[in-house]
Amino acid sequence: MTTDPAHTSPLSLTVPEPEFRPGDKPDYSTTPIPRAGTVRRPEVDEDPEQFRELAYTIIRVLNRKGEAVGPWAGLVDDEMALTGLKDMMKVRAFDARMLMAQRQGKTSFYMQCLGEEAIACAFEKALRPGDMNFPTYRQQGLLISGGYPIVDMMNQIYSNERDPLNGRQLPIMYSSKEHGFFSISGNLGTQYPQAVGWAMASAISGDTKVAAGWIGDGSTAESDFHAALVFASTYKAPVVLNIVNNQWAISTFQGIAKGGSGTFAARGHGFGIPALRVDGNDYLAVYAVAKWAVERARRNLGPTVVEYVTYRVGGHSTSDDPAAYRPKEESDVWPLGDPIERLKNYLVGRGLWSEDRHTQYKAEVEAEILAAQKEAEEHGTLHAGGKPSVRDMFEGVYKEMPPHLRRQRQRAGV
Amino acid sequence: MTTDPAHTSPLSLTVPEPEFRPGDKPDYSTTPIPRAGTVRRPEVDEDPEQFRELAYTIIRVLNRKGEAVGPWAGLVDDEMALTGLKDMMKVRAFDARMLMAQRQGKTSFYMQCLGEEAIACAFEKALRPGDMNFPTYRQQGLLISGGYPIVDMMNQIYSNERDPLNGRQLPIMYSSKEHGFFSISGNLGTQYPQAVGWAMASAISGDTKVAAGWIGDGSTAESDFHAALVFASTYKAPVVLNIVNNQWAISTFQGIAKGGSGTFAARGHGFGIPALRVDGNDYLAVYAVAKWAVERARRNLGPTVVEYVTYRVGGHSTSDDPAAYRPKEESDVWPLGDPIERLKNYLVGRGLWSEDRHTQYKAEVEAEILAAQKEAEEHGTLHAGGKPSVRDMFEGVYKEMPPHLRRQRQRAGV
Amino acid sequence: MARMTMIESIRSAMHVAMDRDEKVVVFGEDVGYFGGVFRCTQGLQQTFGKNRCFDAPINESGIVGAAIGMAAYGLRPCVEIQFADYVYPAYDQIVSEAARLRYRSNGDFTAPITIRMPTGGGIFGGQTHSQSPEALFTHVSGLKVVVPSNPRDAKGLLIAAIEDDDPVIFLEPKRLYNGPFDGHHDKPVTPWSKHELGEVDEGHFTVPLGKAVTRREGSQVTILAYGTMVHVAEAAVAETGIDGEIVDLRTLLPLDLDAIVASVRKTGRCVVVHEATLTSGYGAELAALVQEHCFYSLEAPVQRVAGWDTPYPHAQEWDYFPGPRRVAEALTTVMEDV
Amino acid sequence: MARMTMIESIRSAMHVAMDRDEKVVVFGEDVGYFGGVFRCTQGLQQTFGKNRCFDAPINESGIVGAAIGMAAYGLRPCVEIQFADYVYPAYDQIVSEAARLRYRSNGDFTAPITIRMPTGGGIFGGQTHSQSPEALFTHVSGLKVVVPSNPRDAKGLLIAAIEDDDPVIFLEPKRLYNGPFDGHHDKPVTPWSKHELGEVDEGHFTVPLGKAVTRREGSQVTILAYGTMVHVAEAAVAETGIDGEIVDLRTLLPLDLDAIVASVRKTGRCVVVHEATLTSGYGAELAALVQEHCFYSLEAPVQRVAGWDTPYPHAQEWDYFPGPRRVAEALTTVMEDV
Ligand SMILES: Cc1ncc(C[n+]2csc(CCOP(=O)(O)OP(=O)(O)O)c2C)c(N)n1
Ligand SMILES: Cc1ncc(C[n+]2csc(CCOP(=O)(O)OP(=O)(O)O)c2C)c(N)n1
Ligand SMILES: [Mg+2]
Ligand SMILES: [Mg+2]
Repeated sequence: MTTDPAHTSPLSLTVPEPEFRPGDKPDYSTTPIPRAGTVRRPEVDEDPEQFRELAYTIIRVLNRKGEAVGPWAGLVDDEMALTGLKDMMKVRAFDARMLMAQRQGKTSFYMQCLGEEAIACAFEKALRPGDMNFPTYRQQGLLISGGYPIVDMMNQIYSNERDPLNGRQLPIMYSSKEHGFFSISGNLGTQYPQAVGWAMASAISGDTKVAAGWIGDGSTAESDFHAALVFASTYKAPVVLNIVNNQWAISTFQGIAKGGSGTFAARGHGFGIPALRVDGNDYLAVYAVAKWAVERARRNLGPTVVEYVTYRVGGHSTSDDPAAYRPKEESDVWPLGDPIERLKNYLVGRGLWSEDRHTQYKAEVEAEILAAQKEAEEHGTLHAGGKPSVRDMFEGVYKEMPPHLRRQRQRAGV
Repeated sequence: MTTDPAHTSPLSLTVPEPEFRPGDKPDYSTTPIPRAGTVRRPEVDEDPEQFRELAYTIIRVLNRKGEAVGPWAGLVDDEMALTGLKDMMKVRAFDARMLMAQRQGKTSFYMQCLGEEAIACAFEKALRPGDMNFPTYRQQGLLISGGYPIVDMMNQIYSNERDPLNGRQLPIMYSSKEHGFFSISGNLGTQYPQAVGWAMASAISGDTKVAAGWIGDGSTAESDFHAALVFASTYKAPVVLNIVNNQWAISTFQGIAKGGSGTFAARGHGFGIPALRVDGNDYLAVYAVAKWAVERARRNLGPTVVEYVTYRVGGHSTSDDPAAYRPKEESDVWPLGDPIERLKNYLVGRGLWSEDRHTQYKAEVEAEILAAQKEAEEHGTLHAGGKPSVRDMFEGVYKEMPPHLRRQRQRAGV
Repeated sequence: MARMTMIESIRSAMHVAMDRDEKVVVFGEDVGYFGGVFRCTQGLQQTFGKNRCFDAPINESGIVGAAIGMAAYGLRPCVEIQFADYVYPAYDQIVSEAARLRYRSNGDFTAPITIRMPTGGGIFGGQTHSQSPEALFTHVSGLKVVVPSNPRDAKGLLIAAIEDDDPVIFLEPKRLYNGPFDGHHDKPVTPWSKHELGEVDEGHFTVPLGKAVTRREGSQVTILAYGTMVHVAEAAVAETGIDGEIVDLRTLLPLDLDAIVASVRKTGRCVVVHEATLTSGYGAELAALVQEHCFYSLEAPVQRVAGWDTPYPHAQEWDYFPGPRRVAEALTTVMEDV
Repeated sequence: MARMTMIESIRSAMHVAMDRDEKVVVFGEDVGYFGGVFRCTQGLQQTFGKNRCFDAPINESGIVGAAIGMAAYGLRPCVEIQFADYVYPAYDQIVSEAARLRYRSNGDFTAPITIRMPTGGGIFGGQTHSQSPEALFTHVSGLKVVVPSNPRDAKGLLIAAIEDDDPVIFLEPKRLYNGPFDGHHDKPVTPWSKHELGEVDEGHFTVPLGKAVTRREGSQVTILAYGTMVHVAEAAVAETGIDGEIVDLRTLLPLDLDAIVASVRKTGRCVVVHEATLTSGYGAELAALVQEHCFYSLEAPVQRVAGWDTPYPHAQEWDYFPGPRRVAEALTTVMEDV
């Protein structure tokens, strides 16, 4: 060892801080946001090293005037755009209703995706039946836009007698193989390498199905994120690795997970995995990027990392009040706007939609949700009405109930 | 979901394979190796984004003629170079002796670092007393070049009555706080986030000490690699994160861990951590890069990833025979040569060393090692002579022995 | 003396420890600015600065791994795992590293860290916010495992844990954070402010690790419990009228075997209760020890009351939770067996 | 029928399973081209191609996580963890995911995976190549846990595990790979070729999970053992002359309680042996169950013989290992207690 006596000043710890805290006036007017239409669209089989810059920008299609512009535009036809708007409105109405239901004590817990609706709703349209999502708790949009029955979602949330999961799971931890929606885990990150494994299995089997992994900005810090990228990179798994960067992880701003890196998308580069960063509040952009990444997977070109830049407008969950750690107005001034408003403006601009039609549809979808809620509540809510059987508690731990569980069920008297 | 009926051809799994397997004639003549002296040397406080290319090249100082060239040359004076050669020769002689001792049944297990001596020996010179390494099992060079007593290393390897670890640890799992050598763990990767935590502690305490983490190419796949990079990136920990890429992880070639990424060094970029890739068989280059990274840490500029390109010439351990999975001649044709030969040529070229002096010193150091071995063996080998006490087995699980261990010790009758 | 909830007393413990020893640092997910999802670290960053209390990335292995490195440097990290259900990513660092460091380095390096985590069910948290993983730590030589049952003990034990020179797993029964929950989920819970053990010294004090305490003296049967189950046991005793002696273990590893043996030798009967799943739970160790050390005093087999061997279900929470009725049944059974 | 070592019979099991069902895939560290550090997967890649047997990156969490994803797709992965000591990074995926998937999705998704790992000491592997972590899995609802003690069982159990629709932890006592090691480390080990149970059917057969087998009938004391300890128990019985009935559990979870209870009711005495550390080891569960179910038949407390509560030391390996002498002592003790 050198015993170099040169004086060195004391070290100090860096702890990243968000720009604004309660009491501050949030202002993003100087935050650089690339203009819509300005980012190039590589071919899916282009050498990823040639478009590294796509991990450091934001792919956007909808401009301020509500027009679709640039090389990523033109992929969503009018019918799909209309469907997209309706899907997002349904998700929002659903969330609002269920949030209320939780407040009314009809269930224990709820998590909304307010402000992030475009991501799951548009992504789902890029998949084919048989493909598989490994979602987090904030991708209810996948189910709703995929046509999963709203009432079954509510039954699950209420843990009632019709709950497809028999009351075993926390509200919103859906599962639907049929709808390409892997059973949600409460444990962060674990599903990411599983998505890669599922995709590897498809490749091993000579199938044509692809998988999509989902993770939040905060959860990219989990070690399983690395496991997933290593496996995806090594075996060129046909998987899209989605990162939903909604700026917050409960009370922790994205900077704690991101550290000194430019973006989350850039994490893909260290693995030779191409990475795209997209405006998550722009339905058209999300769809275009999703389509690109899914096609890449489907053509056996390997994994893609996609970072969706968005903002978690609501609390983390019903157990959280964000006013304690961020300015209340922050979501209003957040520069990427509201995904529903933006797609609405686009459709209005194209003469396919109007304020009136919007108000009317909002009422329609709210009525639909309300009707579903009524139906679900006929089968019970968490603390009232129909319940899953206690006997069921002992089922499904194994395919066949082993003797010790049989004894315990007996002891429980059920 | 779209029900796009377009035909897609079946997917298939990619499983990377090494270029050569037993029976093949290994040939690296077309492998591009950057010429010595051609890679630039940024300032330690330069914006890391400005020198990303350093993660994709190989920093080299010693050219084929044995001259030190380019911007990374000139940091090792003649005395240090001579010391370096001697340190490496000592490590090699030590390894050879202990390998033999294991074959003779004097201990259970041994791991050599044949061909990789330059890395630990040169790195150690870049540290100051008080700094801390978190080594793997292949950094005996840190101890030897740091002046840790050879005989104590042997006592540990023999698990004899003088073993500083009282026979508790597998051979070569040294520990020496005094010598800045953290207790080696048999578990891969775990020590990497610990190094970051240690560095954070130094920063928290306003100290001036820095830490160095060590990991192998194969072990970068471990999830703790990610944990370390996340923490290092977020808190700008004063740590050097060393990756020793010796091409193999037991029988598995580096491609399985690396996957589609260009280099292991590049993994740092996703975290905004600067990354340097260096010729690990070039003592002068290793020292220059180590010095740079250590200085960066010491000046509170944050972590650096360093990848050392080298080759594991011997078996993984005494339990391994590499002939089963790679051509025997591969190490001979490996393009970066032998670190001892290369430094020797440099010193001979400078008139500071000669073939004769080399032969003579080799004999000297072998005699020194032999003498140490004799001394160590007086205190026992694994199956003969002095042993650590059985009673000690119950000590040190906790600071103070709790009652249940006391009872067990009693029951053991010791 | 002040009235404290268990959240407040835990916070007070960290405050006192940080105040006395600048080597104590606190970090974990959401523990910095916000003060933790259960607010146990509220105010610590404000008081001691970001250098000593800060938010961590969501990486439990990194949290514990970094803490081990810090401890090896000489600090005393006290880290929070947001829920005990999320400790598994850190399991390797805890088992292979923290627990073994002293031994494998022959004391050259040590890992005096405290790993706090809310544990147990009763809040409709479903299978990922309700687990009681203590037995996964009691099998690991080199760890200490602590489970407090009230604010006063929580503070004293936590200070002792932070000051301890070995790694301590500190499990906080979250259902006790606000009051002594006795398993009667349909009745309102008395707040700690109305409970004697909610009266806590504001300054420095410790409750020694490795010492159990008798919560209720009794003659007919020994009930071994910890955490929430201490209060459930109290309810069961009150309701059955069986004169149970309730031993609150407080520390599971190292265990206060003497206290247990003395009690069972006296009563001749034993019921072990915990919320964790039955098979290979810590109750197995307790039952095994009791039958070994008190065989000739036992008048009935040791009964175990525990969570069923299933994941913790959401809707059926109260059917899963081993409440007073199930403990009462076991008490009755153990009294019948003569 | 052929003579096989335990390595060969395990290899044969995977070969048979892969041959019958193309959904069976095998991967892990060094298991592809090289065939595994213990050579258990040798030849599988050559026979079935890189698509079905391949090397994995050194990331145990990734190995198990990917296997879960593959299983959810419809494959039947059989993965290797190089040493049981290295399973902890995968612990979260095993406990939170594989074990719970069927339950939490109400059968919508399942994880029929087999996780093989060499376990136990006796090869001077020190603390990181000698551990027996079975009790860390037996506490986890949703897992099955298997430990074979001989080549024939190993093959039949492994095929059963691969064919089983739930996740199975398959612990292979590495000290038994080449012969029935009885703990007499100073004597040469008979090879499996000289042992009846080294004679193994070359084709497909299964040994059902959840069924114990009596290795030796006896009248005086029941010895509950698994893996290496079955042979150690045989030696202890032979050396003490105590007429022990040796029950080889084979599957720890689910457990064949009926077989245990029948034996202990007959003998009235019980010794439990395992190599893992004592406290909260699986022996605790066994002792707890035996005292509960056989209380009125027991003439002495159940004795546990186990590894000490320390990390597995290198030099003191044979002082740590619970060999025939320690089992014999327990047998003598249990016979004395009348
Ligand atoms: C392994 C694990 N650690 C911690 C938690 C607790 N937790 C639940 S959500 C959350 C924040 C996740 O943030 P992010 O990934 O950004 O997703 P978002 O909620 O913003 O969608 C945390 C820490 C958990 N569920 N699992
Ligand atoms: C967690 C863990 N998994 C697996 C192993 C077994 N193992 C020991 S060394 C090794 C290969 C490591 O290769 P590399 O990181 O390249 O280091 P090298 O041996 O080449 O120096 C493996 C798989 C281990 N020790 N720890
Ligand atoms: Mg987020
Ligand atoms: Mg290597």
